[in-house]
Amino acid sequence: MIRFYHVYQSYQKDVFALSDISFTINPGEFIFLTGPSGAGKTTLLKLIIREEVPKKGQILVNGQNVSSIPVSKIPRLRRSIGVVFQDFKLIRSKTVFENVTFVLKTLGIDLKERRRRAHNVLKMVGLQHKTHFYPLELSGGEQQRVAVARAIVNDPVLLLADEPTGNLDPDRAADIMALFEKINRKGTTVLVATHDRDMIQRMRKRVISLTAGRLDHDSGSQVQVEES
Amino acid sequence: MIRFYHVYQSYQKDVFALSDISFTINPGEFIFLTGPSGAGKTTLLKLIIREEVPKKGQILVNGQNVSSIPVSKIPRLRRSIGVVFQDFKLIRSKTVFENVTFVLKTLGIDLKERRRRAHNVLKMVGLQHKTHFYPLELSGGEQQRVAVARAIVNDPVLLLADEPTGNLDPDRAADIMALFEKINRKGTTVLVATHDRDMIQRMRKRVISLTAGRLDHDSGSQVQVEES
Amino acid sequence: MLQFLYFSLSEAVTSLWRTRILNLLSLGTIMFAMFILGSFMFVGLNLQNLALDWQKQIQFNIFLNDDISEEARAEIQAYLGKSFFVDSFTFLSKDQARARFDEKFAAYEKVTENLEDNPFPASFEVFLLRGTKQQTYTTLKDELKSFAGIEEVYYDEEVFRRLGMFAGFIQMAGWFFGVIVIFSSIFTISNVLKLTFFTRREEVDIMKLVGASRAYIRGPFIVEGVLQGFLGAGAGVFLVYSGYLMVGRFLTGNTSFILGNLEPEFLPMQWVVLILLAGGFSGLLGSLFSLHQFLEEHISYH
Amino acid sequence: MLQFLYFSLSEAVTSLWRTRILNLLSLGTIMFAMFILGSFMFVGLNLQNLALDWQKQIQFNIFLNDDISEEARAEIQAYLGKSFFVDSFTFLSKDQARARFDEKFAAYEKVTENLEDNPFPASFEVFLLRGTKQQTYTTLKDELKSFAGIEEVYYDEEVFRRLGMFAGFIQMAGWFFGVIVIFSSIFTISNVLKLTFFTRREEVDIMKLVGASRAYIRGPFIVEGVLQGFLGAGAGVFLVYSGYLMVGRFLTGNTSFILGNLEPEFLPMQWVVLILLAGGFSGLLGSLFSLHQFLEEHISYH
Ligand SMILES: Nc1ncnc2c1ncn2[C@@H]1O[C@H](COP(=O)(O)OP(=O)(O)OP(=O)(O)O)[C@@H](O)[C@H]1O
Ligand SMILES: Nc1ncnc2c1ncn2[C@@H]1O[C@H](COP(=O)(O)OP(=O)(O)OP(=O)(O)O)[C@@H](O)[C@H]1O
Ligand SMILES: [Mg+2]
Ligand SMILES: [Mg+2]
Repeated sequence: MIRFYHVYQSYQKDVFALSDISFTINPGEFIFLTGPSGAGKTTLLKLIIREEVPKKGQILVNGQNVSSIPVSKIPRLRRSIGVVFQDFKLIRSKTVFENVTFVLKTLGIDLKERRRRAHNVLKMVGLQHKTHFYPLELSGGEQQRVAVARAIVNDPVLLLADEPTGNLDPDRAADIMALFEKINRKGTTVLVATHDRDMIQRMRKRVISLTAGRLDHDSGSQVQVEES
Repeated sequence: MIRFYHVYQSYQKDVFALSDISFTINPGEFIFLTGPSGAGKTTLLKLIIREEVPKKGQILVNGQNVSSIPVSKIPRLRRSIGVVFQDFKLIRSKTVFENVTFVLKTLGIDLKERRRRAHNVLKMVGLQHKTHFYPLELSGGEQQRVAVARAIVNDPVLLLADEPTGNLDPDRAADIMALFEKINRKGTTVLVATHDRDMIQRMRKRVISLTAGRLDHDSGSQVQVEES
Repeated sequence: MLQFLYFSLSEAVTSLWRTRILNLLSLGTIMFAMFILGSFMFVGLNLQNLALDWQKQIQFNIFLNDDISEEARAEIQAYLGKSFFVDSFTFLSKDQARARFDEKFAAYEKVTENLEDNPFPASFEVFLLRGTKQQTYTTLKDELKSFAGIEEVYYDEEVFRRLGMFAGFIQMAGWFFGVIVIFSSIFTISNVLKLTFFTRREEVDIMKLVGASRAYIRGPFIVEGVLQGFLGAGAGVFLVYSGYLMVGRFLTGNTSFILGNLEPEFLPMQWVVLILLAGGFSGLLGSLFSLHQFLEEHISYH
Repeated sequence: MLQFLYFSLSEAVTSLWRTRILNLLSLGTIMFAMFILGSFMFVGLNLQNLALDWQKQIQFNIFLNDDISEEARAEIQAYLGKSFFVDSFTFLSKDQARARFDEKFAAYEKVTENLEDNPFPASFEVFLLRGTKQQTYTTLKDELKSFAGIEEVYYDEEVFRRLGMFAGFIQMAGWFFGVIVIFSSIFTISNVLKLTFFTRREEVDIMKLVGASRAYIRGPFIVEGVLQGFLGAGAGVFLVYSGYLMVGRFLTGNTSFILGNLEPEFLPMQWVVLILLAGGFSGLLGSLFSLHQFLEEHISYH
């Protein structure tokens, strides 16, 4: 599903936010990405959705080389990936409902169907009563859950979540992780960047850990282990 | 230092984000404010800095009734309080240095002194090497630490921190809490809103807990206990 | 396609309404730009009317021999009657001509007082159509030469030259100013749209990140631009109309202008439609420009 | 106080530079607004010059009796020489007057041909100063009545009335248009500043939340507004100057205008300074307005 071949990324000359990153994530896997603040987790996720292009190396996502696909194909790539951004990235002039269903609307899905889907996912994150609120009228944790709802509304083949429980209480956080597991069980590949050591330990999934831009540790693919 | 007398806050008719909140925080205390997502923690902090005015009730901060002080006195009140906002609230068009020292500049403190102070606080949060970066060039956790640095740069008498470690790895989070304890020992009253149960348990401080806008539990003032 | 149009329109209308404070600002600016354009057209139109009015008052005189035959006179009269350029003409007998001279050139009273004989010739006074060029005068003069009984064909070249210069100057000022006004209207509209769109670049970045395709991001902005340009132009034309009413009231209340028989004329319907279309078109151009300039690229904050 | 000024200036300059893309947009819009204002003044000034030029060409004729004494003539000449309103005058003898009439009124050739006696009186042709009012003519006429030997004082009232009407019309169009242009310049500047400031309302909210006092939040915005207004006005004046050069080149390259002796005049220095000040002032007003309107209140996003 995702392959990194010797990927380097830098924002300033000779300072690498990521260096020599190589790993493979198979379809259907559930992976935690961890590492201290500033290690390069968000940068790695940005490369997957081609928000950024790596300075060196190749990245394959769902069979496509994301650093070389034409610009016109980027939207389709991104629509196949659900992303929970670390800073939520909700559109402030749109309500929760509109934020969650915006992409569905551009795809021409009618209002009724959009309502149904939004209702479903908002219920999953416990926000059905905030459907017509604007993001700035929500608490931090509520905004985060809207971001989760938006990421899963289009049944993505790949789900990227950047610190998706940083603003949630432990119970809500566990709910969200259970939700991710459920989605994962239906076939979606899930990659969660997080600092939450307890959660990582509890869930017993493959862990990729970064330190200062280098791949520090990879607990190995469970799927591959099962296959061999 | 802070007194709430039967405070109510609501954003829509008959839906209360906070209802009947009363408590007292003495000078020099270190308090955790906790509660599930949407419980009203951020709202409570907003009332303290008079970002919002309560619908009902009285709030005393540092001897002043914040719902009735004249508008012209609000800036001075806010300058005496350091705040780490849940969404950081960094000015994107200003560098880390400028964000941290903006208020000092309005107070006429000269560049040399501002440099000195900024260097101190940025070192405390481990970001001295990011002094001239813009917020959008920082990772989530780095932005959060800039927010912490800004909150403490002016030696506030009261420090409010809203989920200040949500984007930090456990080690960094512990560093920040140690920093808050140090500041608290120098006499600053500290109020930290957080979801991190481990941290709350480890630190053994007074805990005020909210659920759905109601004061659920208050472990009581340690300072008062020592006095009696 | 229909779905795309529906999407763009609904998003545009929602956004116009939700950020109406902001949009009123840009709409107001567009309105004033179009107001200036419209006022300019209005003033230009009326100055031109004035110039044409004056030009119309230029006489073209055909002086006749004292011994002209009735037939010859009738022939000339017939020619004038069917000429394309002639608006109207009157015949002036010898006596009328003398009386007219006395009246007009009071300073030369003495000159005619002493005359026993009437030296003034009979004449046709011809008024040509509005907007006649010097060229026409010359042609008419040449054609009339072939008629019998004409002593001389005369028109006041000096006045004509003056008026021509005046018209030329007004026209030049008009072109000079008009180009400026049109250019800066378009520029203003496009800039203002850029500014309003600029406040939403974050939104756009988010839309891109969640996988909205280019067309769906641009569509609503373009519709918004066109709507704003169109509405702004409408408001501008409305202001010009109010100005027109005010000027009209001022003129009828001011005696010195009644004498001049000056009555302002409002912009003809086609021009109004043209202004509205220009507004919509500038909006379209403006939004295309701004989209090209900053919606495609991530513009950093600093 | 000095510290406050330093703070405002340094923050304003930094912000202008950091958001220069945005600021160029608003600066450009302000520039065009001031360009229109400046062009308007430029065109108005030169149309007025033209009108005054024509007016100067109106003669004021003093016809003398044929039997006037040398002393009486000298007396009139002395009076004209020291009159405040007289620009220049020439004496026209009886013979010169006849020749002039023959030349000027070629149509009436016959009239003078048959005369043995010269009926044309000698006269003074007086050119009054530019911008003389009808009032002045009347006054002069009255004063001259007391002199001996004057047959008649005459000036062409019809032409004067025409010119007066023309000047009145130009002036009215000028006022009408000028008010619009000034008003919409101010409005445009203030709107554009509001739009640019609007992109920064979050910043302002943050500044308020961290305890910056009102003055320190407003200061930099006001300085920015004034600077933008001032710079925009400067750029606008520069554009007008370019336009002036272009028009000048066009006129000298175009023979029909050389004859008219039309030479455009650029705005005098005081006007330029006035425009610059107006720009700065509109910037000040604009920023004050916008600050009042939305920096004081939390404006929600929807
Ligand atoms: N646009 C940028 N310009 C310059 N440096 C950048 C930029 N974006 C990220 N960086 C730097 O790259 C490094 C990695 O950033 P990244 O956001 O990937 O960290 P992270 O692992 O997500 O950290 P966190 O857990 O704090 O979110 C950081 O040191 C950051 O300062
Ligand atoms: N401006 C607003 N308009 C309407 N409702 C609001 C507004 N601000 C907050 N609320 C609601 O008030 C409740 C309390 O919000 P608050 O931000 O205080 O929660 P919180 O305890 O900080 O939650 P979290 O841990 O998720 O940050 C939430 O249900 C939120 O939706
Ligand atoms: Mg990150
Ligand atoms: Mg909160």
